[in-house]
Amino acid sequence: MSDEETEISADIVRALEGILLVAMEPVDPTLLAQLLEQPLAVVEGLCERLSMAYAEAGHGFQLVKVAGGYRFQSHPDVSAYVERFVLDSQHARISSAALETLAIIAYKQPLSRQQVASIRGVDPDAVMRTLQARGYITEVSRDDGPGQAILFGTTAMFLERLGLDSLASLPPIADFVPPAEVVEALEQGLRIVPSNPMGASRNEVEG
Amino acid sequence: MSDEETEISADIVRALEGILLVAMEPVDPTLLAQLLEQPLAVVEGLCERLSMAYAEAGHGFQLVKVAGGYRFQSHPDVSAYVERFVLDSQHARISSAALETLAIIAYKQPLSRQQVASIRGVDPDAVMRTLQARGYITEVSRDDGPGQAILFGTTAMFLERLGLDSLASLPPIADFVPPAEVVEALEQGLRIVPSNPMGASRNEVEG
Amino acid sequence: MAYEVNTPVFDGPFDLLLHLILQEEVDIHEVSLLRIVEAYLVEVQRMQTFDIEIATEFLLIAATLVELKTRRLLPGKADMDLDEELALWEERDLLLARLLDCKTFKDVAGVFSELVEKAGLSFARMAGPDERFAELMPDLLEGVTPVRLQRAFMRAVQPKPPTTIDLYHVAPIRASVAEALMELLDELPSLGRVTFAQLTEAIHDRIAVVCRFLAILELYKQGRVDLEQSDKFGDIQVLWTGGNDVGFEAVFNIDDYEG
Repeated sequence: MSDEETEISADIVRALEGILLVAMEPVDPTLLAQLLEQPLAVVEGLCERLSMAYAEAGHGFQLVKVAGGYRFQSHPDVSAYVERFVLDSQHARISSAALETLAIIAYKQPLSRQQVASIRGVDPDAVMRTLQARGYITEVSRDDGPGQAILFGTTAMFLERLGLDSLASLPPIADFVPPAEVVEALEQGLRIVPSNPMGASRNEVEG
Repeated sequence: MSDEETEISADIVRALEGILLVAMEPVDPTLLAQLLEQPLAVVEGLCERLSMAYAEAGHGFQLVKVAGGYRFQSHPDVSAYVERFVLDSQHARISSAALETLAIIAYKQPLSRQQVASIRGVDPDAVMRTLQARGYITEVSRDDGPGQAILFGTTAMFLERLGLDSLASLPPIADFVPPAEVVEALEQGLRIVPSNPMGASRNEVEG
Repeated sequence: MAYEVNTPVFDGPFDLLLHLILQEEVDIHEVSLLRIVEAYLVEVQRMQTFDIEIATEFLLIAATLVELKTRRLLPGKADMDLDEELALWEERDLLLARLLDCKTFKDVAGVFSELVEKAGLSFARMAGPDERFAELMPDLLEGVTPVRLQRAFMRAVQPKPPTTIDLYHVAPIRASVAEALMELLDELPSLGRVTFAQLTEAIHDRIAVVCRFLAILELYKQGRVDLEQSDKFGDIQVLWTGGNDVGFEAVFNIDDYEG
């Protein structure tokens, strides 16, 4: 491998680490290849090498391939400590903001973060990450539009925890007509363009 | 250092890495010390050493202390790639009006809406609602006075957004006191009597 | 001639005043109050919606400026009431202090902006524990029934109450520039020549007086009145020149100023 190749590769490895670290769910190597502008085989090779390097260095985390994608997770060796931590950080109740966000996603899925934001009027980012981390919502698809926004929906765990067979068993809201601005927000949200006018208007509200 | 000590320490470091990896928000070193059954100073030292080790190894992630706790985050160097990946969860822009309001609250907290209004010269209601909805400010107490006005302060999320460990890491307000020439310019602009003959003669022309 | 201010929308009267004094390096002494008022009106016209709060604050400051300006035109003779004089100095100091405070926090905001930008280059890991620890994770949905979820949805799509304009820090507004303008359009044609003192003799509220003053300036800008001030401290003579075609155009123009 020439020096230049090594250098390019080092940057790509760093980018790979950065992406995998912030990912909420296992990342498909095809998407990684696309983001890093590298052949799929190269990216897969890098992931394997990274995974081995972490193991050799004896880190408390590992990079594993699960459900067709790569993700960081804690090393099985330190599970006892992680369990203690998880048990310690219990917060018993769901906030009303989180419940409202979950309700919007349950009834209107699939929908993007932008659409949730436009209905709730505030940035739902933190709340949605929590809901996702708890396994109540998940990324279900990507919007066809140029922005390719991630679309979210509820999970099987969500149904289970609410004691529902399917989404069809949710109490109906059909007889409830949402206000015009909500309908409009949803419709606008579906037409996702790079410079999203909704995003702009949210900024203005803030100003 | 004996072999045994080194070994214990290595396990603790792995446990530390495992816990920090699964954490959803910055972890208070006190909690880490408790979970790892180590003195606080040892844990803090380990965190600092880990942080430096990651930087030296040139990883695409880093361990930082923010809002009073330690957390993993992607390295700024790879932001271009990570931004592509998290395309629709980009941090919403903070308007300059919101930043000014945050600046006032950060340095003068706790304070009421009225106090913010009197400094900004405009009603900060809408801006403060947005800041509150975003989780950057919160109601911290009530004024003792007859009105019992709600007093606001900044939150941990505010510190995270600015990448600060604590309010103490804010630059001292004394650094921002307008320099003498600005004060002079303003005094000149608002002076009541003509300060010099030149001014007086221009006065006549104008009158 | 209107004083052109080529900057982004101003956040408030302090913003504009700071800009006028510092950025544009304009001495209040040189630029007439009329120009400052015009600069402000230009900004107001650029606003999509009129903000009564900003306008009110501006009026209060405009009133102080009027007094400063008037006092400055007096060539050093202390024929002013001592109390008035002291009050004026006090107001000036207060205005200066507020401007300095405002400037300080504007500079802090600049640093905050840099910090936010720098911190924004990193993204936090928030994935949480994987499914191996799912059993240990607290069930946030405990006690949440489908009906509660339905209610939460209703709450979420409920139209938000409009932001109320809280007038806690100003006196109740009994006047607006638009109203004052309407009144003047009604009164002036029949009066012909009148002094500003006469136009405001029945008004005891300083804000209302300033509203009338701004309305007169607006009419002057529209070419509907002539203004004369024979001696430096004298009363302003207002002369109606607008004919009898009072109505749509003038009123239409000021629509933007209404709350």
